[in-house]
Amino acid sequence: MILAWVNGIYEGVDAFLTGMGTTARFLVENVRGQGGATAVTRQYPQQPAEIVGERVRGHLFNKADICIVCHACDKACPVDCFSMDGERDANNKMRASRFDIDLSKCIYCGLCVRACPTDSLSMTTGFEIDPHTDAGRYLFRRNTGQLDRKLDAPDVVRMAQLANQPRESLSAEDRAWLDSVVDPAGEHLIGMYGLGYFTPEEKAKADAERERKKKEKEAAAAAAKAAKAALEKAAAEKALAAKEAATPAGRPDGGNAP
Amino acid sequence: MVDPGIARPGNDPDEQVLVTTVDEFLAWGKENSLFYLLFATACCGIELMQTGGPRYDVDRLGMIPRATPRQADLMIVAGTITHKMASRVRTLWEQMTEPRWVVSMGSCANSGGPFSKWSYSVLNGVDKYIPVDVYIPGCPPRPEALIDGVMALRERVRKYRTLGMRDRDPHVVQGGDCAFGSHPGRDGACGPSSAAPGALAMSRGDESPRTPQSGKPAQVNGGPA
Amino acid sequence: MSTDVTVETLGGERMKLNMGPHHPATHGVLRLMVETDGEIVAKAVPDHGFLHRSIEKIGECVEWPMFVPYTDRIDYVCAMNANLAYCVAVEKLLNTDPATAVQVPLRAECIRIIVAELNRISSHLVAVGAMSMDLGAYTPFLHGIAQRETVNDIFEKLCGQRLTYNFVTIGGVAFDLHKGAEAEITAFLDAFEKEMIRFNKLITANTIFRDRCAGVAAISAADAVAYGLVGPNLRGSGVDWDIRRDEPYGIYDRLAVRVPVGQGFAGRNGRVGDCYDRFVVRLLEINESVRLVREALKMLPAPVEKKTDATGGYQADVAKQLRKPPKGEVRVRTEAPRGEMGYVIVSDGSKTPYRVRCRTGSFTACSIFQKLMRGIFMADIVTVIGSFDIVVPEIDR
Amino acid sequence: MSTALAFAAIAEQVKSAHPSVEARESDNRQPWLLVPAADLPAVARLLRDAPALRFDSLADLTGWDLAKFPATPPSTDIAVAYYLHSLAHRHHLTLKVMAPRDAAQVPSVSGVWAVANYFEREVYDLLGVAFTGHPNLKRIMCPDDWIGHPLRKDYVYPQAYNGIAHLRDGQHFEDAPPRVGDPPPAPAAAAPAKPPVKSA
Amino acid sequence: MEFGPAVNTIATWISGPDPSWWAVGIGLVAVWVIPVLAIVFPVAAVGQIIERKVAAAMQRRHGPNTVGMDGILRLVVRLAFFFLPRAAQDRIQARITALPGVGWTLGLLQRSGLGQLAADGVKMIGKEDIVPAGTDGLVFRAAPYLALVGAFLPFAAIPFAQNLVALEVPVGALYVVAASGFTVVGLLMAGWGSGNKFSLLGGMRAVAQVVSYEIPVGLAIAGVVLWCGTMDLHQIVAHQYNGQWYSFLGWNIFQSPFLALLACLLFFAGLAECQRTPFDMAEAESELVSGFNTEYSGLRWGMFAMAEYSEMILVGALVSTLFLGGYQSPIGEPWIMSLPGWLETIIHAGILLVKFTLGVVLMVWIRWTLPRFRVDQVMRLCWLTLVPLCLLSLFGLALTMLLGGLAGGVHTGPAYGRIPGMQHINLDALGWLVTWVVPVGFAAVLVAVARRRHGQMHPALKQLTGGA
Repeated sequence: MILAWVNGIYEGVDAFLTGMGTTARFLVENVRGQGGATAVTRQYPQQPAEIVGERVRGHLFNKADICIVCHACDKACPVDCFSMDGERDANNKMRASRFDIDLSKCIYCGLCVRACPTDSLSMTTGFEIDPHTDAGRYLFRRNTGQLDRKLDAPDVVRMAQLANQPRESLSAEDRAWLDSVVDPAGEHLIGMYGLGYFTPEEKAKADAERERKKKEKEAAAAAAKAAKAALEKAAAEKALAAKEAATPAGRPDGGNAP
Repeated sequence: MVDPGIARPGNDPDEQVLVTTVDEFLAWGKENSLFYLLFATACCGIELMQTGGPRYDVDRLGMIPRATPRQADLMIVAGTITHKMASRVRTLWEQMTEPRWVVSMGSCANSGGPFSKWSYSVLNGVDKYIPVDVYIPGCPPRPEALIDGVMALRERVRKYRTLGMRDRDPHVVQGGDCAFGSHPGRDGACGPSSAAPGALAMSRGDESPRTPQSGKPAQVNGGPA
Repeated sequence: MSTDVTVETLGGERMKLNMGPHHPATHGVLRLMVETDGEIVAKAVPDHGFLHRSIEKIGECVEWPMFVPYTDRIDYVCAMNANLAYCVAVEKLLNTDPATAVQVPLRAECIRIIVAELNRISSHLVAVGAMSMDLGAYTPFLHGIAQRETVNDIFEKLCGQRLTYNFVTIGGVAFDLHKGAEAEITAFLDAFEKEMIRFNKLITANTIFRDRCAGVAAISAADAVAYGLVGPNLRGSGVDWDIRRDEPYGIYDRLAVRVPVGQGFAGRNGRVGDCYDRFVVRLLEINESVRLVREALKMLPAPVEKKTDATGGYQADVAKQLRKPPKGEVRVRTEAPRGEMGYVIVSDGSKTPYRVRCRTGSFTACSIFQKLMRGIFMADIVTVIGSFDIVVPEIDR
Repeated sequence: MSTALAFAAIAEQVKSAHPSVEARESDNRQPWLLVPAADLPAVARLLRDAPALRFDSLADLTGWDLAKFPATPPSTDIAVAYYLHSLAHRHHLTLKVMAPRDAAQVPSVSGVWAVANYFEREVYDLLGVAFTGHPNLKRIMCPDDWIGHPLRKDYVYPQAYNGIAHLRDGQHFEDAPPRVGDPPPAPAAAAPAKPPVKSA
Repeated sequence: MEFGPAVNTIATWISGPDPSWWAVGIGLVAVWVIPVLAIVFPVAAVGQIIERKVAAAMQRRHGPNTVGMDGILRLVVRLAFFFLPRAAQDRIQARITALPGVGWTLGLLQRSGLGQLAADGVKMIGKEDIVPAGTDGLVFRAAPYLALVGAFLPFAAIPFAQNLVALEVPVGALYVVAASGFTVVGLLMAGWGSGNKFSLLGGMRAVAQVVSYEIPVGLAIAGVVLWCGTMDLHQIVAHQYNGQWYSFLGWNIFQSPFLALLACLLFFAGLAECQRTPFDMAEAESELVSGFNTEYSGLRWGMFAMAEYSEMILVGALVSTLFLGGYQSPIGEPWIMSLPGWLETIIHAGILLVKFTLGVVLMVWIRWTLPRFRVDQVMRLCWLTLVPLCLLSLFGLALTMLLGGLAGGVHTGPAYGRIPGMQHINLDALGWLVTWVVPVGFAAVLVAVARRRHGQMHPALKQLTGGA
């Protein structure tokens, strides 16, 4: 029993000394900057971030000029962070008139990039909100949640200054500039900090404005669609009448059989 | 509650040399010593852990983790908040002492992220329960992004005024439909005051809803309905 | 022997203590409702669901390949293994019908083994590090994290993410190995083995640590099986069972997996199946994983240009099969770091799964908590939770 | 030497003791045993204790709602599946119990395999199958006051929990699963919310 | 009880050759408070930075190195040039920073983490100080003060220099132990008053632990008292001077292996008394969230931190005083004694500062190496290991003195300082050698036998730790 007690003390002292020796070695190596225990710290804000590899999935970026609005990314996305509209350009090619990526929902999985047929969609190599590699900041709207626009560094500074001042104290020029950079409807922004939010009446106004525009657009689209449909219907009836006149039996499957 | 946006005597920096100077000094301390609450729920928690680890070492920036909310200045909401968890997050936030800040880290805390569409149990954005100062995108955000978010938060902390008027209260609830907090102007979720047009002017800079000593919100507008 | 006091001899008045859901030692948002008499725990009832994110419901809503990112989030500490489990399950489902059979290229299989075992290393590093941190030793934890960063770097070069990889896909892997990956991995393994010896000197051999774990919450082999423990927790109780060896998936049958089991490593005070055994089994598994990565690197076939090539490719073409997979159900078990990660997949023949069920190791590990946490010290609760290496999203999903 | 038995042999043994058990096969030829709910405890005990079977571990217990499954004949039952594994003999078996949708009740096997306690609580929570004889049949994932069982195919998503709306405003859910009413588009024109539909 | 010479000097200086009681009181407070404020307080504050820097170095990090003194500099500039506009003040600040040497100094302060310390302190002052509902208000509020008082009281009897000691208590060693026990009242009150079960558990653990570890502390001090024949700390220090240039050989710790062992035991028991890892069960972060100070915020929490670090310093100072020659330099005293009195005081205090700072560093080092004990292990360690070892050492020490006296190895050493004619027990070289070789050899044999009998290690563990 006494021997076990002695052994216990020995083991304790041994483990204590071994542990202290190990940490001491770490300490010495760290201070001297050599060996396996050199400080591995990347002093990020003071030193630039090291992004390793070329496959880094930063945030999504769409080259609008080669996007064909095929909705492949939309279909591949598990969280539905895309919403897009397309229109035909002069060469009758589909081009994105609106391409919104809700980066507050994006999970950076890269499935959309793998699905993209034209390589227009890519992920940046900078990390999510890297101000160093992006040389500026991407602005994200909070509630409508989309990548809004990119600001260059001086603009970022100016905006942060302006947005953190009471709005009433801004000059008209500054206020106009601020409104031009930041959508007043986006209540506040992801990725851009210290930015203000806007008074509810401003938001209500902006909402109403947007709603009005949307309704107008919808109404216009509906009218156009109705007109087009009427036109098409007339044409189809005409064609059908012509067809029926030509082949009395008609095809029951409407010409869709393989 | 006064609107600090309107210039009035005593609110001008040059008029209160001593107060603003001391305030600036106090804000310097707060900015450089943000102890964060060890609060992690999901994936972002691992990244938060690694940010505290040797590679990214937020201790350099004066940030050390504290286990108890009483001693923490900053709550980094790292991970998904479910409906079941949300009231606990609120409790934790209430237990933190002023001045306190909240960083929402990652898509889940920002807006529900991958779970925003199909999930029945995930809270779509932690700002429905607590006011958030900085949102960091990412799923999970890289440690650099987290540090970047903290640096941006520090810009905000720098403007915090202990003694003088605050230019802008950082604790106005910003979220869409927060049932708590003091944001009166949103969708009727925060009491009837939103209907009165006069009340809207207060929303910009109203004081923190907490009395200095109580540690509890002085007024809780609404609550679990 | 943790205590001489049994629950039966405790006094009548007990204190109810609520640990969690926010508590430093519960590894996330687990809640334990503890009844104690002073320092002795009379009863501890776990409460789950604080991170129930309805991932299984999401599995019924999204298409087959779109569920892979969600498996990352089921177990983010070893996302590669989680991806792998789901993909193996879907491949098995496709293979039940010859019309939709899919042949994963050999190179992809090797890459899968490499990433899965590397991720097992980094996951076990978090496990052992977090356990030592729970017991008050912070330095080993940070050294574990530092090693994990290197693995993260490798993965980041491989697939661009540090934590949620979405790398293993149905029918292969998303990318081929990046340039210089083999050398990088070998260099990491060499440095890592040396580093682990120091880690073990610092914490594993420490008497305080050993005595705190020895004999605490020992689980007999029969109990471990009955309570559905899996993985290192089961092997810690001396049950020789490893899915990689006994029901191999992928090309694990070509690698001779050696399975460490608990033997009462703590010596005098230790018993088979105590917390220390679970801890040491994880460390031994790390060594085994290092060996497996090396072997898989040796087996790696040369890359070829065509990515669907049966040997040198990395991604079989499965898009067509996934639009109309066979109707039916399939169950697959894989060995993740936290034990069996089993998928039950029910398909109604459409492009969306009918039911995706993920059986995880941490969930069943929690079922034994109530039995273990009787008559131990308050401080032992932390040891027990740490020794099971629970990851809360895996419990709640 | 392997003592593992094939499915047919296991089925034979079980059927000889319990004739009501049927051997079935799923559409992709995965065999399983259909056990009537009443016989389940006895079958479970037999499977665990018979020396040639010795299914000592319940590897998984789960279930799914067959309401939308294109089976022939169509069924609206809840299938509860037991995946058994024998560490002694290294063989597998799948059991299934069909529980009627409206009164889903299955006897508990938590007395046979201890781990079934948790599994059954989960199935109860998510699929609404009541396990009779379970020592502590409470919700395990969802809060106790949660309405409905989420993994049922007719589950209706909640519009709000604890007074907090489930959706963010500005979110679009054209093809999202059905929810109890939609969030009112604007406070001024708040449409009366539909009464919550409680799933069975 | 008698007051230190400095107290008398000050009292005399205030109210004449026969000082009145209030003058003595002022002198006492001055002599007690000055070293506490000037030496202990700063080191206790810097201890937190030492802690963070040492931990960082062991963990491959840098520790706090970004926060400089710019905030303080700005405050100073703003206040000094208050009449100038802000932009001008900023320009002045930039100028000052650009001055040769200033920038370098500021950088050093930044890298060493002292700026961080300032920032932490400033923040803590501005932090909301709440008394949560459900607390026992008075108890809750009073607890930090009691803890702090308990941490500072013992310093009254610690001799920082020959004449820098407030209380020359004849039973100084006893006083230190008794006064430091005061802290535990604070901890218990904190645990009870918080109205938090984790705090209560923490407070109870603290009490159980501190009260138990008073025993080994007392026994270890008893060994020194036995050896030196006095309980006056000042005389114990004086006793350790051998008059040679290698005066460190006269320190108690080198006199006998038993004294060395007692020094280690005192250090560890002291570690337990100030609730440091591996004995920090009262504050166990991963078990009891933050233990007794879970509910404390702001300055009150800062007071607990201060008390903790002060106690660490106390342990360091006590071990130095009892075993490491106190304020004496290790290379003889004449070069100090020849200096003017004030300089001598400063140098002596500085030497003690270095010694106890090394003790603090050692404690920090231990903290970041070892895991935490469990409650029963702590108690077992105390009652089954430390106390028996203390008793054994005491016995061995007494035996050494007896045999040494019989062999004539004990003789009177040279007088030192202002206490003439002290009776020294001072062994000659041969006696010293025998004193060391015999017990150490016996212990080595015992350990070898014990290892052979019980010291098996599982082969898997051997493989994990590098096959050794």
